[in-house]
Amino acid sequence: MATIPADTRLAPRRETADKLRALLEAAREAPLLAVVILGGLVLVAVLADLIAPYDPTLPVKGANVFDPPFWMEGGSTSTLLGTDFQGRDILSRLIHGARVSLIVGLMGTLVAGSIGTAMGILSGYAGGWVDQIIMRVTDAWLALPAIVFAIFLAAMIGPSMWNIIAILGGVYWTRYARVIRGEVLTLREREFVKLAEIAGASKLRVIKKHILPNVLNTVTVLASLTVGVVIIAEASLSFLGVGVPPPQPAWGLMLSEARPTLMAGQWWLTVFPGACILLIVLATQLFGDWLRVRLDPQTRNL
Amino acid sequence: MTQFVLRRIFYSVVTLFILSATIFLIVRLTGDPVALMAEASARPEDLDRIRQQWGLDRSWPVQYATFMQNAFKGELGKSFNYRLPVSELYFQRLPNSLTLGLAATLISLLIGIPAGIISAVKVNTWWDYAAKGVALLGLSIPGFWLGLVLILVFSVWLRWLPTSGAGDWRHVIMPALALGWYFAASMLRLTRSSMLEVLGSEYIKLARLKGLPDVVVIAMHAFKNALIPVFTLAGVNMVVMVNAAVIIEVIFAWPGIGRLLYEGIFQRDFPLVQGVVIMAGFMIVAINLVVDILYAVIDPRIRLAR
Amino acid sequence: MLEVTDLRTHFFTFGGARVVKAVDGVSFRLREGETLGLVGESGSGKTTTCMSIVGLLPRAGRVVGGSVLFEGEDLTRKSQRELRRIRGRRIAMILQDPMASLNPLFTIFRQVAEPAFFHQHLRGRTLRERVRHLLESVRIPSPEWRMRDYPHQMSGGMRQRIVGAIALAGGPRLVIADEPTTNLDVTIQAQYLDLLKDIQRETGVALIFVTHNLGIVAKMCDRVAVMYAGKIIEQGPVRALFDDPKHPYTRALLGSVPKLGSKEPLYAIAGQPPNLADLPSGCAFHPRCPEAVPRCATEEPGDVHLAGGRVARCWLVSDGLTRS
Amino acid sequence: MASPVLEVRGLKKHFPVRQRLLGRGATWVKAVDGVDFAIHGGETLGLIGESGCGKTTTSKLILLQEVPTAGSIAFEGRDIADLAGAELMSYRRAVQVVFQDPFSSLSPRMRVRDIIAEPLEIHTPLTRAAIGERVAQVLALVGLEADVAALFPHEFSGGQRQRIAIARALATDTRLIVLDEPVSALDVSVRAQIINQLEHLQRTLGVSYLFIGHDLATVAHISHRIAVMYLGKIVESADSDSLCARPMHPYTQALFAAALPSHPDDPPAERTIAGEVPSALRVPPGCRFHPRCPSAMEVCSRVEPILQPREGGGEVACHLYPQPAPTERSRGA
Amino acid sequence: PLSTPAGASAKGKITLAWHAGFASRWLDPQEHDGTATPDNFFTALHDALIKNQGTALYDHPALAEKFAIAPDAKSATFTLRKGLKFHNGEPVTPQDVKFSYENYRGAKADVFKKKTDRIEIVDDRTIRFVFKEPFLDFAILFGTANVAGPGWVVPEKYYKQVGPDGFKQKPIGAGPFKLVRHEPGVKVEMEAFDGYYRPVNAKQLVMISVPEAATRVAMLERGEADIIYNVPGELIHKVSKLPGVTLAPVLSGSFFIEFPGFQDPKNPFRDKRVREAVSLAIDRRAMNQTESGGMGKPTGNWINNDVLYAIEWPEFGRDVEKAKQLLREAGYPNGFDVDWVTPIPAFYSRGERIIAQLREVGIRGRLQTMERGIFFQRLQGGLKEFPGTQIILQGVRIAGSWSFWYEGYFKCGGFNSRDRICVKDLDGKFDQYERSINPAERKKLAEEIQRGILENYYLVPVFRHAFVNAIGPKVVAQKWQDVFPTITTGYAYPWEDLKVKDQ
Ligand SMILES: Nc1ncnc2c1ncn2[C@@H]1O[C@H](COP(=O)(O)OP(=O)(O)OP(=O)(O)O)[C@@H](O)[C@H]1O
Ligand SMILES: Nc1ncnc2c1ncn2[C@@H]1O[C@H](COP(=O)(O)OP(=O)(O)OP(=O)(O)O)[C@@H](O)[C@H]1O
Ligand SMILES: [Mg+2]
Ligand SMILES: [Mg+2]
Repeated sequence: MATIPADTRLAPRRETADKLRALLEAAREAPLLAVVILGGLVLVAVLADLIAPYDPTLPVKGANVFDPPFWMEGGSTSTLLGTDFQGRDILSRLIHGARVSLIVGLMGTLVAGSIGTAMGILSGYAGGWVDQIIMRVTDAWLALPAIVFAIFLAAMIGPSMWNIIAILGGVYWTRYARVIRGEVLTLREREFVKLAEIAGASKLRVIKKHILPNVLNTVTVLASLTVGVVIIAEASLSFLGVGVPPPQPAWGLMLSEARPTLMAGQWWLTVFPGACILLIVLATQLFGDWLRVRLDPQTRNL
Repeated sequence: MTQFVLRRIFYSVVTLFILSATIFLIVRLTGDPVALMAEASARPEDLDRIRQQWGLDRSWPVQYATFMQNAFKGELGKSFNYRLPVSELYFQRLPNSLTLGLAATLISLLIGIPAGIISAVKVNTWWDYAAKGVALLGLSIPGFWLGLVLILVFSVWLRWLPTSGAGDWRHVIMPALALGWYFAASMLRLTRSSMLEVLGSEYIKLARLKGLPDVVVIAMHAFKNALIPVFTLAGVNMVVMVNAAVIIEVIFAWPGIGRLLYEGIFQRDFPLVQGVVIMAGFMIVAINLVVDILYAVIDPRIRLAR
Repeated sequence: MLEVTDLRTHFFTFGGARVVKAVDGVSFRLREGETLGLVGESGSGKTTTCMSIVGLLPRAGRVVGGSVLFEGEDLTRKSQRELRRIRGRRIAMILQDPMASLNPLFTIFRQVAEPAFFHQHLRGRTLRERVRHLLESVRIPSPEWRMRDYPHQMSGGMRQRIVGAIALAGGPRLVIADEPTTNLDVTIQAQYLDLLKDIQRETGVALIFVTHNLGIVAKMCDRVAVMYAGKIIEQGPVRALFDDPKHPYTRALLGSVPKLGSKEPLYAIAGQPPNLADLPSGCAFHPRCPEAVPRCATEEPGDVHLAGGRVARCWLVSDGLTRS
Repeated sequence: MASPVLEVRGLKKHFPVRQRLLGRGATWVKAVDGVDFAIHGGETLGLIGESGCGKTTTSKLILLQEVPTAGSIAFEGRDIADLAGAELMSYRRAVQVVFQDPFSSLSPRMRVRDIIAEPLEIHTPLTRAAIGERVAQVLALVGLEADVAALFPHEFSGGQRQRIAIARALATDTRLIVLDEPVSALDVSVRAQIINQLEHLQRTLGVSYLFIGHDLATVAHISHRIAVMYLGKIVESADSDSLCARPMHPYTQALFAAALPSHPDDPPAERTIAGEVPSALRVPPGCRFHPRCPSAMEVCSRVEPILQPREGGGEVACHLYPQPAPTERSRGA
Repeated sequence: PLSTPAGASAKGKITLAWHAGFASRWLDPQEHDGTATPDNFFTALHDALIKNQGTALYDHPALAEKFAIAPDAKSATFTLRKGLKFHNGEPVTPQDVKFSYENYRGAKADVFKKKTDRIEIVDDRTIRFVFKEPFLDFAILFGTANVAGPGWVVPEKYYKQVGPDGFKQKPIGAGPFKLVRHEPGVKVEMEAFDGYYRPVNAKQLVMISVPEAATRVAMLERGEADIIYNVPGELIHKVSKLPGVTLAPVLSGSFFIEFPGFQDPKNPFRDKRVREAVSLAIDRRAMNQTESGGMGKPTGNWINNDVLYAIEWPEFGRDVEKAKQLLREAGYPNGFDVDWVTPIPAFYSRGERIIAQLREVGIRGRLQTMERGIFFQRLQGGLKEFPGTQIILQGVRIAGSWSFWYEGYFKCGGFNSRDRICVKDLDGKFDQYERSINPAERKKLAEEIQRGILENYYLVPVFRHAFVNAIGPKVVAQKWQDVFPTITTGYAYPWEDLKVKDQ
């Protein structure tokens, strides 16, 4: 009787070597460009104090205002990317700006993500009138154009980096709430959630152990797409004069402050911070696309 | 179907209600507008008089009730700054904003949808990467910078287009492009992903198995199914472009609603900001409603199920 | 009519870093009006075989070898353009999921009419007539009415019948049915199988019936091919195969199905189906095979042609070691 | 016979179908519409019927996932509707479930150890080490090695996952496991493993099963008794053997007729029944099966038959067999 | 003297690109907001009895042919020109003048009200204002358009008919241009008024609000605008190079630093050495160079020298080392943090320069930006709007008398200064000045007070900026002063004098 129990010695399907290979495969497949850019930027941001040649808030001694980059006529190798309208070193400002922009981008995303995820889970899992209320609020929030809302709040509470973060977080959470709620609605019907409920798990436990871990993929993907949005929004707020207050160097602010020089042909003043923004948006987008494909094909339509 | 429409309308009304309350509150939290409205030599008594005149001395709930009452009658109050009824100001600017919004929507659709379809159909090919690149540029270039570059190139260097202001069709091109660009990117992404999803479905497989030409499969079977989310986004985007094109309108000195709103915010012009935001909210909610109903028309599952 | 010879279809994923040999040397033939059952576990390559025949593989998949001769033409060498003229007209296919294979936004009429519209260029009344006739032939009650409906208004059984009607629309010589009844209730399944049989009797169409249910094979098919890990490990006339399975896997499959009224413990095949990207050496079945000999682990057996048109791939068979 | 582990009486579940904007509509889906059965210790009751007949709803009611519209469910003599606090928790730990889909029933983000340990964490004050031990124990019971506990579900095949799900169901001192089509989604070759496994576990542990299924042969194989459901009602129930030997209700007969042969030479079934299950929204009057029934009579469309003892043990609800006086109106509310 | 009226001779169109949004109240002199801004609009649409124009400070006869102040300064008599008309054809009468004066609600209205006893209409061209007490500053206050507006005449009948709000939409005045179209906040289109008493050269005058500086420059370059205001420092060089374009660096307002609440014991600026250090840290020449293309003036006094009793003061020096030294002595060897540095909007980059220069001596601050209207409102909110350690960079242009500066920006309870500064003994002297009717005493007090401010660094003057505008090739001008002849503001009036080339 070759029957019971059929195979007691079931080995796990993947051996360690296989796992390693899978890991390598994943790494190979990872968007190298995105990882390099993001890693580089984080490094620059962390080490800003060490690598920036000058104080980003002070004019460089001996330099003029609007010095061009070193390879252009009139440029100097002491200020590699030239100087701005106050004679400050653009390179140093970009380096320190990486810090501010990354903090704003990442923290803003974090705030938006946390609020949105909490709301989405609450709404999707609690259902009933809680769901109705949260969804109506989300709708109302969505009906208020985000940038208007942000200008509003910024005008109201006054600008500072942390306020900007709070504002952008408070504005962009809705997109998470919507998506996460949808996800929770399906998760709630998934059998492992039912199993937990049947086993007597409390709501809190279900959320903590089953819902939250399973929406984290989506949250991550959304987050990677939000970072760029937040950084651009910060630039827009700077344009309207309610962004990160000077002399703190943020890329959006640099781009916005230097915009008149575009007409004067001093392209480097806007192109460098613009390129930095492009770079970080590029990196986060690439990364997000990759995550999206890797983690959850269901989030494709975001 | 009627049930479905009724429920949607009910939700819309609730949404508008929350929106109006939110905006009402926030506007009041930005500070006291009276000093800004007062004449230069105003004394405290004058301030009180102004407060009374504009109903600002009453409690917030009362103010809100009055405001809503008037709003139902189509009156959105009088702008502090312009001393004109908000609705009059709004409708004065609306034609300009509509022109800009429609043109920008058109641009975003003309760029976004074909590119999205091509990149979905030719996924992971050179075409796809090119389309993704366009989308990326759209998402990462701030509107004000793009606007200035457009002015520099097309007005100053090439002298093809006027720099700013409203007028004939040539005035619309640059602001619409600068505005539509960003939205084209999001349109592209959405079209691409929803096309991809549909193209992977069983019924597309079956359509191919029927031996239908690719054009028919893509244009009729797939696109119609992929259209729905694209539609929604286009609708909402258009409302945003009409009502909140703040930056583009400032750059191009475009006499639209965005600037009205922008100045209103900074000058604590309560009625103006409230009015514009509520109009915008109303339009978004209405568009969503229309799109939802359109879904029901396109998609028999909704039409008949409810 | 159809002759598949040494068909190999592989999937190249992770930019070619990983090759899934979904179909790896499949050969079989099909005569006019004959029904071939294609059985095997999930992932054994049944669907891929069918899709290779009609030339509609997913992007990652490619036919890397072998040929598919259909009425004398090699389909693997045809362009998509030429294939399009064959698909829906001479070869039709019924997909597994009746819920998902109808476009939710179009009426039944339109979806059934499309092949006739594009291939036979029927229009207007003739087209209507044709659709009505097709729906009737799959026993849709009051077809005039139902063809105005949308898919979601129909039950699963009805939808599957409509998919059947679509398959018949072009008047095909060969219908490939990929697990058409998996999602149906037993009673509906029985109805559908009867229907297919009736249609086949009426039209003389040849049928490839993909399933993992041996009961369906017993009921429907003339010949059967058993697939395991991308290969056909045994094929032959149904009756002979049920009576005297040659391959241990076939034997195990037959033994693992509960029989009505019997409470005997079932014969369970140990282990799990293999990973196609990382096949065991030698015979793919050897790690699970209760009768494996050392040779099975190292060398791959070839096809052994036996009497009565039967073929098996097993060292036990070729070496004559068949268990009594 | 000892008192049953689970006893279900007159169980009904009607779902309202929303029709109005606010408030509830007048239409109801009668998913379960008056069901009685009992499950004894160490016994398997098979519940069979076509899709949508209310099998899953019944199991949900037992699992306290839905509140019955009417009727009672008693577990070891106590009505579960009255349970609260510690008693409720002890019910929750005595009754477990295994679902159909082995992919969806294990959280992809949890390790096997945590999945199996969840009921233990909820119900017992055991230490981590003790839990680990218990996990290893139940893994062994279902034929898996202890070291798989550290892996994630996606590293397993369908059959292995279903074993993990069963292991989880066994982790506490389980007395009843509801098995909702536990093998439908599995490959034929693996199906037999799981069925054998389940039978083996019942023999060694004495748990009871409520086995829900589509496939007559499988249900008959594993069950001691079988109840046949049609549109929310049980139409026939009997010992597995006697039911197979002689199905009496025309619906049961139809199910047998539709069953697939196990050999090409098996005699072809008589013509199977026509039509499909009507929607539970519009239950036919009288006997619910009469529109599809080959032997329907005039009375069938008027009077609903009630379950009566049948020949050879068990019960059947059909006018072909003796029914009590026809005055009785047995339609439910 | 009367010249031929405008009309047939007027031709061409002038387009002005304005550097902010338009407020409708700038079209209504009755609600003059006490700043220079409305001048730009009043001088096109309206006219006053007397006003500042060209080199005349306040006493340029406009609607009034002549005027006389009684020797005791207790009355003033004005004689209207003959045949004056409003844009609607109605004549300008003394009754309209009276109405405009009595109904006036703008800046300084309280002063006029308090001091005026009655208004007498002498005949159909003559009107007399009679005061309760000697009103020495009457003419200068009445005639300085950027301080107060009771002298600007609006048509009584029309004003009453449409009300203040209606008037702001469709103002009717007696100015050289009449309104054709008004898009509130965006655009004002005007046309030459042929009933004006001076010739009007251009047929059309259009003012467009273009908030973005780069866009204004592009408009000028494309010929879409003929005059643009406020060329930012970054673009001065480029604009000066444009063919046919003339740069107009009008020497204008004064920029100075204020330390709100500096008398608080906790405020580091309480120490005079700290304030002096600030002064020493500031690089006035660099500021002038970069912000005004070197065309401003790093003067010494914060009060412009073109007003009554303003004293000359030598330019302040820069000495970073000395500044650090002073800070050390004051007990701040490592400097200190300033909560906010708030420049007058929209001169943010000047604020940023101040921040950078202060950083060099160890004073660390960050920039606060806000909308212009909000800024003035917060100024009037007083000290509570600027808590903690703060610096405000003020930019002020007031014509007329030094006392308007003191009253507006220094005095305790003053119009814009409120309770932020409050230096008791100087305020005492100022009251004395106000009461005095002896010019010599007044002059002495004025000088004493100004010295007191400067020596104690209560305010730290930065520079007198050039309000840099630009003129396109279509406008007829030998030099920029032809277009900007008026020395008291930076705007291009008198508008009627502007001429455009034949196209
Ligand atoms: N697009 C694809 N990319 C990579 N691998 C694929 C793809 N499609 C199928 N495969 C692999 O090819 C193998 C054969 O798949 P196929 O669908 O033919 O099996 P099947 O026998 O039809 O199974 P089922 O009974 O589940 O339908 C599987 O191992 C599957 O994982
Ligand atoms: N929450 C609900 N609301 C409304 N109707 C429901 C709900 N749950 C189930 N139903 C309906 O009740 C009927 C019985 O459903 P149930 O899931 O119990 O059937 P089942 O026998 O388990 O079917 P299957 O074999 O397909 O699993 C169906 O018609 C179903 O549509
Ligand atoms: Mg398949
Ligand atoms: Mg079920």
